Amino acid sequence: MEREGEVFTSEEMERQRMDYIYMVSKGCLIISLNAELDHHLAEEMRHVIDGIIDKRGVYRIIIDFSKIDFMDSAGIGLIMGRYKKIRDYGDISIVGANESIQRILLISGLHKIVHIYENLNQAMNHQKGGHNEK
Amino acid sequence: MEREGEVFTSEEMERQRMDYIYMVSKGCLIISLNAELDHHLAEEMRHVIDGIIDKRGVYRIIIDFSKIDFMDSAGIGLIMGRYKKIRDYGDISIVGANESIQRILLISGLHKIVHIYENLNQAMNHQKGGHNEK
Amino acid sequence: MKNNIYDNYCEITFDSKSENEGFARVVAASFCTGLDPTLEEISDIKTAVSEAVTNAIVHGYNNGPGEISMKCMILDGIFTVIVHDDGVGIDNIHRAMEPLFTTKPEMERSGMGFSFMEAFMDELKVESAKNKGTTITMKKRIGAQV
Amino acid sequence: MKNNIYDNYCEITFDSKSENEGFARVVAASFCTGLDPTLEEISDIKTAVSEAVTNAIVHGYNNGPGEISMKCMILDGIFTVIVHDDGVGIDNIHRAMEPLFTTKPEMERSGMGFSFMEAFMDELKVESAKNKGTTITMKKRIGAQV
Ligand SMILES: Nc1ncnc2c1ncn2[C@@H]1O[C@H](COP(=O)(O)OP(=O)(O)O)[C@@H](O)[C@H]1O
Ligand SMILES: Nc1ncnc2c1ncn2[C@@H]1O[C@H](COP(=O)(O)OP(=O)(O)O)[C@@H](O)[C@H]1O
Repeated sequence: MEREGEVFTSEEMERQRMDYIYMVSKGCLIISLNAELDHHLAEEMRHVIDGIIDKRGVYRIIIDFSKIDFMDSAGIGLIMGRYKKIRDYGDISIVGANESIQRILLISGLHKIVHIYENLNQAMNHQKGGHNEK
Repeated sequence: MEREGEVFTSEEMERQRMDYIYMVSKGCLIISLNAELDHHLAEEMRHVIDGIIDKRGVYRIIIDFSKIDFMDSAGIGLIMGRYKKIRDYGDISIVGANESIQRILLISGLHKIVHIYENLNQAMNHQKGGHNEK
Repeated sequence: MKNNIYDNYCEITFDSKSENEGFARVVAASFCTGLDPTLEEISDIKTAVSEAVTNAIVHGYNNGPGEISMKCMILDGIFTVIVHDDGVGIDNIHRAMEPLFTTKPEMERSGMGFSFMEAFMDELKVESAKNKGTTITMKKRIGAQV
Repeated sequence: MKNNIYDNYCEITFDSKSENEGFARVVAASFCTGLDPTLEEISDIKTAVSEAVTNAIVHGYNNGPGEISMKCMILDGIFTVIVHDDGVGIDNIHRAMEPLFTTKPEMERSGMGFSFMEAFMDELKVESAKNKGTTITMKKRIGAQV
């Protein structure tokens, strides 16, 4: 049985705790980044994330950038890849992006396909709102 | 006339603001470090400090390490040099040293000749106490 | 190489491993601190260096073993960084530099690397030929707003 | 040099300038992050590297121009750093390594550099001869407490 807000603590996850943490709750995957999002981290994350999406029926992804201040084009690739995977039935939100990460989102055009919120609370509330409207 | 707690704002000081700030008040020189105390910074500081000691009749020096987490043997040299200069009539206090800086003070034996306080307040109070006792 | 020209100079070689991408960013950013860069300038440099070094690892050496060199220099407030690999090289530089062009879509490369290098630095030069390795030279004035 | 031996390897050369002392510390500390060092281990490495690089600048090149090289490598959890200068060299290594011995008291050198390198690293090797430059090799196991 799935507990709400369950945090994965398998060995694999413990090992990666330094770089990112994730949490799945009611079809929503929240990823909190602790390390700069570059090609090195993106490679590490994408298979893990795709596994979760498939196994747990995730249709909303929220990526929390509030603890990091760097992302390069590999981060764009990571987000685009997940977007292509779930766009037909879900969406992606980005929260806590600082100025330079926002600039990257803007230049890449990613701001047009993901939702951008100031913080996790706003993103969660908005998603609840979305649910109710349906 | 000297105002209490006067902060130097000459051009020279402005330029160095990033690395350290100092303040002279009633014969007490408080130096607040903002950059790692190595040979590079020590060289920059020592002539400035000695100039102040001579011109302003400083007999107590308090060095605040609370904003930095690194010092090497050049920092020991800097403190020793000032100690030799004022030991006959004054003293040196170190405040806010983290664990690794405390270790450096210990290994070098410097803890035996300088006063060590947790924070600036403690050092100031203690000095007032010392004054009253005299 | 002895430096008689630049205000400051460093040259570093490191293994072509993705864990060194962050290392290269730190080296370049930290080398610039003497110029008193703004947070934005540091971020620009980190992004550009990250793109160039990642390309050397992913494309130049195809994620296999290899050696990457990075030279950093400062002259009159201008920061120059040269990233070099001895990898497969670029066939058609003009096409490679087009926005969104990538030869590795299956690796989720976005094709934005060169666009970012151009956007965040003042100058970008790409020298490469098939099997001749690749050299990326980028320049940026630091503290230009003063 | 191609690295076929180490888990990770880097080699850096930089100008003999006191502003590069902090840079060298950052390079060494940042190179180690892959080993997941504790804050204390990072601090130890920064101190030891700072002492060796400062000595190259102050003693090796007498605060004049010159080039310093630093090699960092990681093998089986052991970090090795080699700092080299082509400066004046050390006449009497044994005496130089004595605690509190310094040839530059007028520059407020404390003579504690080698003592710190020994205290904070697991191994220290000094190779030098008059006018032959100096090579300092230091090793430290990272994550030993696990
Ligand atoms: N160092 C390199 N060695 C070989 N090919 C390269 C190198 N850098 C770039 N390329 C080629 O140029 C293309 C575009 O690069 P870039 O704009 O950075 O996008 P991306 O890295 O996302 O593919 C790459 O897909 C690759 O074919
Ligand atoms: N790289 C070097 N080149 C030449 N001489 C050196 C070098 N490193 C150390 N020495 C000599 O060894 C002495 C002791 O070094 P050290 O213990 O670091 O103390 P300090 O640097 O404070 O003098 C120095 O005073 C100097 O004479």
